[in-house]
Order: sequence, then structure tokens, then C-alpha cells
Amino acid sequence: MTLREVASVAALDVEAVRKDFPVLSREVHGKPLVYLDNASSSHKPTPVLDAEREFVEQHYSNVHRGVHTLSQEATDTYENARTTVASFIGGQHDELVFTKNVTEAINLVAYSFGNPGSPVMLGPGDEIAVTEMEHHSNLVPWQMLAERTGATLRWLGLTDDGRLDLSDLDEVVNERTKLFAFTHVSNILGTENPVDVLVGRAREVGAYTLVDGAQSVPHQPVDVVALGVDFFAFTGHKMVGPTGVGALWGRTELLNAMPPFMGGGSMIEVVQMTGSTYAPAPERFEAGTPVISQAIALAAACDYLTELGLDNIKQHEIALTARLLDGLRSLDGASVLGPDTTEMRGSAVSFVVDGVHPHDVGQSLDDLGIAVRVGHHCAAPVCRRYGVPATARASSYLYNTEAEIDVLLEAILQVQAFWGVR
Amino acid sequence: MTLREVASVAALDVEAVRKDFPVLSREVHGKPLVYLDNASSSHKPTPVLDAEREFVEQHYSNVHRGVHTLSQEATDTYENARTTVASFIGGQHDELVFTKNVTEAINLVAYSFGNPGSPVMLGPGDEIAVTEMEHHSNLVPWQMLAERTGATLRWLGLTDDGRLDLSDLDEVVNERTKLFAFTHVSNILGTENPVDVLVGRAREVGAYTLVDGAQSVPHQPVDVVALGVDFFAFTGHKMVGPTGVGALWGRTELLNAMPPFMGGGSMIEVVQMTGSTYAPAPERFEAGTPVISQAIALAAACDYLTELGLDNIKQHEIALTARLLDGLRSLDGASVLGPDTTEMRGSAVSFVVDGVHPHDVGQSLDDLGIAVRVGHHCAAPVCRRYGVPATARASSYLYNTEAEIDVLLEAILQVQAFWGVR
Amino acid sequence: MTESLYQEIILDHYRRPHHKGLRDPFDVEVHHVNPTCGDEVTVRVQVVDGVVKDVSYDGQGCSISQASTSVMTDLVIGKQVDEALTTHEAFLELMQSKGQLEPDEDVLEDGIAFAGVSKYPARVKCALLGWMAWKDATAQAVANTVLDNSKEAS
Amino acid sequence: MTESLYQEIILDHYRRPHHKGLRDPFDVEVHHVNPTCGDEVTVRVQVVDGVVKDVSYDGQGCSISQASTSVMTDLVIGKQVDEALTTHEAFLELMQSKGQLEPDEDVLEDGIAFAGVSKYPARVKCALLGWMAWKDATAQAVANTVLDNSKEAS
Ligand SMILES: Cc1ncc(COP(=O)(O)O)c(C=O)c1O
Ligand SMILES: Cc1ncc(COP(=O)(O)O)c(C=O)c1O
Repeated sequence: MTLREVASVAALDVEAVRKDFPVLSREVHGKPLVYLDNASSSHKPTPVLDAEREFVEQHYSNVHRGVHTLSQEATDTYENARTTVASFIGGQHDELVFTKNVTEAINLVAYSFGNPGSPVMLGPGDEIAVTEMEHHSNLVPWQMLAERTGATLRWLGLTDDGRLDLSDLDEVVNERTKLFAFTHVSNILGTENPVDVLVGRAREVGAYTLVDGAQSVPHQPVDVVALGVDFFAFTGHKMVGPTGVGALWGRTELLNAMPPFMGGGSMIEVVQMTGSTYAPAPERFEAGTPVISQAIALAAACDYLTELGLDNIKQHEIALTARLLDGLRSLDGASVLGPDTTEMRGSAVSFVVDGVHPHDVGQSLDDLGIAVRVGHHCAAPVCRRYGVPATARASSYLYNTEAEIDVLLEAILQVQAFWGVR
Repeated sequence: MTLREVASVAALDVEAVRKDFPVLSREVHGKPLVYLDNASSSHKPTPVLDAEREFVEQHYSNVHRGVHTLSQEATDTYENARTTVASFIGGQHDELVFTKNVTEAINLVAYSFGNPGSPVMLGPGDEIAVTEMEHHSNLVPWQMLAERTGATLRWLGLTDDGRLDLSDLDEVVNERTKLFAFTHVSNILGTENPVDVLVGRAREVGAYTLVDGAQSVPHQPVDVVALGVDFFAFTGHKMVGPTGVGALWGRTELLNAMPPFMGGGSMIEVVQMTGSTYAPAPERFEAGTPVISQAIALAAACDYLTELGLDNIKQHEIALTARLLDGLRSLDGASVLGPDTTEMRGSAVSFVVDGVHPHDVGQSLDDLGIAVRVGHHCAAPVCRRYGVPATARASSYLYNTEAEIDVLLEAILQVQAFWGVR
Repeated sequence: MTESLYQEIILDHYRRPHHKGLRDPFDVEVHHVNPTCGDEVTVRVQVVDGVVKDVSYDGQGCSISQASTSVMTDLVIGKQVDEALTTHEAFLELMQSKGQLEPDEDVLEDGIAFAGVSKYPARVKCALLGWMAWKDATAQAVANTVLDNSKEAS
Repeated sequence: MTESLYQEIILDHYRRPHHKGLRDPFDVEVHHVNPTCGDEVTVRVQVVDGVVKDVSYDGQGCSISQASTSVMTDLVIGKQVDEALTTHEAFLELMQSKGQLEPDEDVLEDGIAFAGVSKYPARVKCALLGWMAWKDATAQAVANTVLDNSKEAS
């Protein structure tokens, strides 16, 4: 561990943080819960739950449509939440659309781009580019868009050590490419992608870029302007916020040039039976009653993370990830899928234990109180690429401790013993 | 008031109910809050908030993807919520898709019906039928679908007393009609539509039916099987549940014959870079992390309403609505848009005060502590049909009292005095 | 009742609006709608030699939108276009101030009565309806003049 | 560790599976996948005169899916199709019982070891993978026979 890492671990008072998460004092099968399934979803701290509850109990109403006091309070609180969440990633109020999760945010762009009046009319001969490490939520919407429009889907492959194979970049992203969608940090490999290189190439060929920030925003400072992307999407439940809320950030003039996705209340300007006109962004993309109290809770989550400091959180995770990677490396019969150092890497660590199916690994770890995720992690092509049916994945977050990493490493030995592979 | 109504008011212990809603003891501008904006959104009782919080604090995890204990608890709770919500409207577990609101539920059908592989391939010459009293959320998605596919949108008009004009039914819903979407109860007129007649006609011509139950499910017992519809959609925040959750009910074989709407995690079967296959319903339509804690809260809301009794709630509202309609009738210079008796009618009462713009009515009532909604209530064509720019709308629910109705009626007199129209 | 919002000045303009009714001659006519509440206004503008010669209007809407349109006509008619746009800016700023700005009576005259409206986000759009329509019409009128001049010049 | 789920019987079948490896002759071969975890199984079935003559399989997956497929082969091979389907029903019912059912050892033999699995919804699909594939293959085999017979008859 470097000096900087030691300092940062101290900068985050993990014991104090843990007190904000009641579930962390739970026992599972008589053992203290070790929750290492954060890449799938994180827990929510008391201040976030309290902020939502206070709003719902005292200031709740539908937004945007009323002159009465509660309606004005609710609208103010909701729109302030938009500002908070937008600035959390370096964006402006009007650039941020609230969705129910990042999956909806990505589908929003995929559908809007295929709807009449889209700034890019996709058709046969046009291409959409993705990568082989995408979460299904940043892959299937583009497959569906390609199917609807006749466009072709292409993808960047992966290297053996879990990085994007950039040797193909100029071919995969080319003059025919209209949109390049890729993940900031992989949820299965942990890989952080070189956004600058990818955006640079997209700009050369005039393709729009969409970055899936589901695994970066919770864990590290993000600035969409510095990244230079056109769209950036993320999700609330992985960043100590509630389920039921995500966000799409987009450049205002681009959002305003796009046709709507869903139709309904609040996204309209003038509605006649014979046809309708639409409100400007972000309202244009928030049909129906928005995810009001969830957006407000997400803003509270942003405040919570900001107060602790995203840099501190990142450094803390680097320390934990280094410890886990080191531990797995020195363990016979276990191997890591994805980068094996903390360089350009998030905290999700996929591993396989030779001779024990990941499901059995996960189940056995659960018996020891440890929650890890097993399966293809909604990134089946990655498993196929590396020739495994599934993996076990441990992913740490701000409330995890080095002691918990050690409990996991020790437990893997027990699992091996139980399954007779040691 | 009839004897039956008197009995039913007693059957609902409104004072006890009110204690479950902290906001109802708030003051607004120094006056006790009189919340009559329930058609827009209802408040949420403590038991519902507690149920969600208990889940989030002790049993939270992402669902469907894990073998660890929290994941199993979360999955069980979420799937049990599905059963509860489905049976609340007389449906089965697998027939119910959770969405973020009713607007998404309707867009889901509108997009799926236009996607490759749809059970109905819409094109020029085909027709979609709606009514002139639809909420924008049950109108704009069909306008957009018509635009995408070249199909024609037709609609049933309204009579002067706020009912559907059924004389046109056989013409508007005809052999070319592929889908007939209409609201169960109007959010602006209060009208309850004769579902049996409308579904009967749709069946004659082989059109699918979708009923928007946003304004019926919170207020009266609903049985989708008895109604004989193909799709039924409703929304959580109007039925003492949270924002961020709605539901689409559909017949299983129909849902399973439909292509997906959004693509992403959890809705897939086998994903390859070159193409994917999809899970059966309801998962097929729940892309990404679902609205987990919101669905669980909605189930708690269903339990809450069931315990009080939907019949009791309905009878209570009939009493309040009768009192309000009577009061407005005997008030000079005020008139009601929509049915003026409680016959086949919900509790939303739109009215205009001669000589005072609805916005000024609403603002002035707010000064007296009364929350009503003003505007076109996301049903602009209805305002146009009746030649008003907007209306004020008072809509009562289980926690409102006769005394509150009287406060409103008295306040309207004050508003008239202030604006010099009395 | 509603004292902070409904100032006497507002009520006066609402009850006895100034310059209401569409008039000839005019250069440009625009029609603006507030989609959230259905309020509408039609505004006609005549610009002569860089001066706002006349503004007339008709519309339907709440007291706030009607009164603020009336106040607007008082404030812009007879002013240089530049000056009138500055007044427009000042009113816009006041409306976006969420009650935090002390309005300048020298600039906004009766318009200061709308300071309270800025605390009611749902009503700000009402107060701006006529102003936005006027700005739109005036910009078009000015653009047409430039176009006409350049035509003549060429 | 994990005693309730990983019964000795299950571990035995997992370590030393019965009837594993694809064999000839067979009537129908099917390939089933559990999409949530990537487990796969290929099952071959031979039905002769209404009797499940042989079942062979290959696959990859967790201990539960492998062991339960092994147990399945023991339970259906040599049985009348009807009888085998009844056993299938009994196993399905056990898996859906959420730990509430006392399994009948006379019917399910080693299969009773899976009673605990029914308490783990995420694993129920694993336990059913081979069984579902077998049912599918058998139904096809029976349908083919009926088809062949009717062809011959006509
Ligand atoms: C009849 C009707 N349909 C649809 C909606 C839209 O509901 P939501 O905004 O929850 O999607 C509403 C309420 O706003 C409604 O009253
Ligand atoms: C990289 C990535 N993209 C997209 C998603 C989908 O997020 P959600 O399920 O919240 O839509 C996830 C998480 O599941 C993810 O890790």
C-alpha cells in the first residue's frame, strides 16, 4: 500500500459511515453480514432515508401542475434535486432527465434516436458501436434499435487481461458510426475504460457518444464536461440512493433536438386530439408523474457522498481492491477475471475458484455471512469471451473494511476445503 | 344522503385514518390544510412508509440475480408484492408488470405493439381508438404510435353532460380498429365509463382493449377478469403508494406474445453480441433493476386499502362528492364540468367560478389552506370541448371529511367576494 | 386574502387593462400559449425608427398574466427598442429572483407589484406570458426592418 | 457449512454422477439453458413401447443442477412414460413448496435430498434444469411416436 492510500483510508471514517447503514449490523446464518455485492446494488444510509421521509410526510404533492402550497414546495424540492444531481456529475439543471434507472436512460436515447424527427436517421448502412464488456442494459437496447432501423451493430473486443482491444478502434468506430455507447467502468471486469481515447475517435468520425456511468458515478468523481461526452447515464440504487431512480445527462441543444421517448402528461406543450407538440428538455423526457421522492432521495445521496468526498471513497476502495487482488493472487486455485492491479480499475472483482461452480461458491460464502454476486452479472458475452459459465464477484464500497476483505479471503479457503478442491 | 351512505360513512373511521397521514395536521398560510388534490396524487400513510423503510433497512438487495440471503429475501418480498398488487385488481402474479407509473405502462403497450414481432402489425389503414376524455398519458402514446406506424387515431366524442357519446361507438370502433384504449374514470370530469359496453364493442370487431385505471383503482373495487379487458394500467402514487411505481396487468398469453419494450438486464434469456432472446412475462417487460422498494410499498398500500375496504372508501367518497355537487349547484356563479350526480362517477369534481380565472380561484383557495388543482389536468382536449381554458378541481379521498367539503364551499363564496363577482 | 401575491396594482390592471384590444397598424403579430394552464395572448407590435410605436394585445388568462401584459404595454410603448429590451430584462430578472430581489421602481414602475409573484414558481410563467410574446414580436419586427433595409440597399 | 442445502446425497451425485455422457441410440436430444446463471444441459431420451428406455446427458453447471439431473436419470430410466411423468410432477411440486412439503421417499428416492433447495428460490431453477429438459425431450419423443404410428396407419 502506498503512503497516499494509507492517508486516504484514514480520511474516510468507515466506522462512522457504517453506523448510517442499519443492515450492516445484521447477522446472516449466525455470522456478521459481510456485504460485498455493491456493484449490484448498495445499501442506503439513514440520512438519505430520512430526507425522503421528511419530504413525503410534510411536503408531498404532485409537481409542476399546481398553484397550491404543497405543490409549490414539492416542485421546488424536486427541481432543486435536479440541480444537485446534475452538478454531482458536473452538469447543469436543464441537462438532467430523471428516469427510473440507467436502463431506462439508455433506452430513452435508443428509442428517441429511432423515432420520427430524430437528429440522426438510422438506416441500413449506418452503424452503432458498443463494446464486448457492456452490461446487457447498454447492449440490448442497441440491438433492438439496430433491428428496428436496419442499422448494423458493431463492437470492440477484449484483450486477455480484461481491457478493451483498442487495435480495432478505427475500424469499429468509423465514418458510418452514428453512435458509440460504452461503459465507463465494467461491472463484471472492473475495468475503467479510457473515455478520452474513445470519445476522441467518435469525434473524428462525428458519432455521438453515450457513456454508461452506472459503475463510475458511485465510486469516483465524474465530470461530464471534462469527459466530453454527449450522453451520460447512471443509476440511483448503486450510489446509496433508492431504487426507482436513474438519470440521463445530455447536452441541452442535443436533448432539445431529439423527439420524445414516452408520451404522456408533463412532457407536452399543446395537446389536440389530432396531434401534440412537446415541452423542451428535460420535461420532454419525463412523461407522467416523475419519480418525485426518489429523485429527492437521490439528491440526498449525492450530498451524502459529496460530504464524505468522492476522492476519499475512491482511495478507500483502491486500498480494499488492492488487498483483495493481492489475496486472490496468492491463493492457489483461484483466479481473477479482469485487470489484476488497481490501475484504471473499479472495485468489482470477478473471480473463479477452480473446480467449484460459482453458484456453489456464492452459496457457500453466504453460509459464512458473505454476500457476493454469482452469475453472468448481466454481461453474458464477457463470460463467453473468457470461457467461463459464470463468475463470483466481490465488490466493495465506502462501508467495507479491510477486515471484511480478509474474512472473504479466509472463507474462500474454507469453500475450497468443503468442495474438496484443496 | 341515503341511509346506505350514512352507514358507510360510519364504516370508515375517517378520524383514525387521518392519524396515519402526518401532513394532514399541517397548516398552510396559518389555516389547517384541506387537501383536495387527490386525483393528482394522494398522501402516503405511516404503515406504507414503515413497510418500505423496514424492507430497505433490513432486507434490501437487488433482486433476481443472487443466491445470498439478502438477495433471496429481497426477491421473495418483491415477488410477494407482485402477487398482492395483482390480486388487488383480481389478477394473477405472472400477469402483472411493475412500471414507474401508469404512463410507462401505457407506453409499454404502445411501443411493444409497434415493435418487430408484435401480435398486431399496425400500418396505414389500421386504426387505434381512444376517447376525447383521455388523460394525455393515454392519448399521446397512441398519437406517437400512429405516427410511427401510419395507423389512424380515432376517438369517441363527449356529450354536453360529460359522458362518452356512444352514438358514434360503432363507427369509431370498427373492423379496422386494432386497439381501443380508454379511461375507466376520467380525472377531469369524474365520469366513470361503461367498460362493459366499450369492451363488448371491441370484442365484436376483434380489437384489443386497454383500460387506464389510474382513477378507479384507488377508489373502488376493480376486477380485471370481470371487466374482460386485455390490458389494465394503474399508478401507485394516487392510491396511498409512493411515486415511482405503476403497473400493467395483461393476459399472460398476450404478454408472452408481445415483443419487449425496453431492453436490458433481467428481461433477457440468452444474450450474444449478435442478438438476444427474451425472458417470459412479466420479467420481459422489467428491464434493469426494478422499482423494488416502491413495489413493496405499493403492496403495503394495497393491504392498507384492502383493510379499510374499497367498498367503504367508495361509499365515503360518494357521500363527499354528493355534498360537494349539491353545494356547488346551490351556489350562484359556479358550475360543474362533468356529471352532476354521483351516478357512475368518481370523486374528481371540476368547476369554474364565473368571472374568476381558475388559477386565481386556486391561488385564493390556497390562501385559505385549501389545495385544489387548477389547469387542464393533462386533459386539454376536454377543456377545449367545453370551451374553458382550464378548471379548478376538487377531488376527495379516504381521509377527507364532510367538514372539509363545507370549508371549500364556504371558501368559494369568499373567493367570489374577493374577486368582486358576488 | 392572498395579499402578497395579489397587490392592488395588479388587481387594478386586471380589472382595467391598458392598451387592450388588437389595433392597426402593426408590423408583427404573435400568439403565445402557456401550455401548463392554457393561457393565451396575441400581441401586435409596431416599430418605427427604432422606437416601439405601439403594442396592442388580446388574450385570456388569469389575473397575473392579464395584469402583467397591461403593465408591459405601459412600460414599452414609446421607448427605444433597446431601452424597452432592458426593461424586459429587468422584469425577467425580477421574476426569476424567487423573492430575493428588491425591484427598481424607476425602471419597472407598476411592474414592481409583481415582486411577490416570483415566490410562486407556478405563476412566474403567467407573469411572463405577455412579455415573452412582446419580445418575440419585437425581435421579428426589428429583423424585418433590417431585411427591408438590406433589400432596399441592394 | 450449508448443511441444509448441500445434503450428502447431493454431493455424492455431484461428485459421481449417474448416467452422465451422451449415448446412442436416442430418439430426441434437447439443449436447455438457465439464462440467469448460464447452466446448460443436453439431454437425450429414448422411448420404446411407452417405456423410458434410456436417458443420457451432458452439461455444465452447479452442484445442484448436476446432482439433480443425475438423480432424475435414476428415477425415470426404465419407468413407463406416465409413471415417470408422475415422478416429475412430484419433484416439481417439492421444488415449488418453499420448504413446506414432506417429500415421499417411495416416489422420489434420492430426490428427497432436494427438499431443502425449495427454500432457496434462486436455486430451484438449477434443480429443475435437467428435469425440464427431460420432460421436453420425452414429450417430443412421444409425439414423434404418435406421428409415426398415424403415418403407418394411414
Ligand atoms: C386517468 C389518468 N391517466 C393517467 C394518469 C397519469 O398517471 P402517472 O402520471 O402516474 O403516470 C393520470 C394521473 O395523472 C390519470 O388521472
Ligand atoms: C455498467 C452497468 N450498466 C447498467 C446497469 C443497469 O443498471 P439498472 O439496473 O439500475 O438500470 C448496471 C447495473 O446493473 C451496470 O453495472
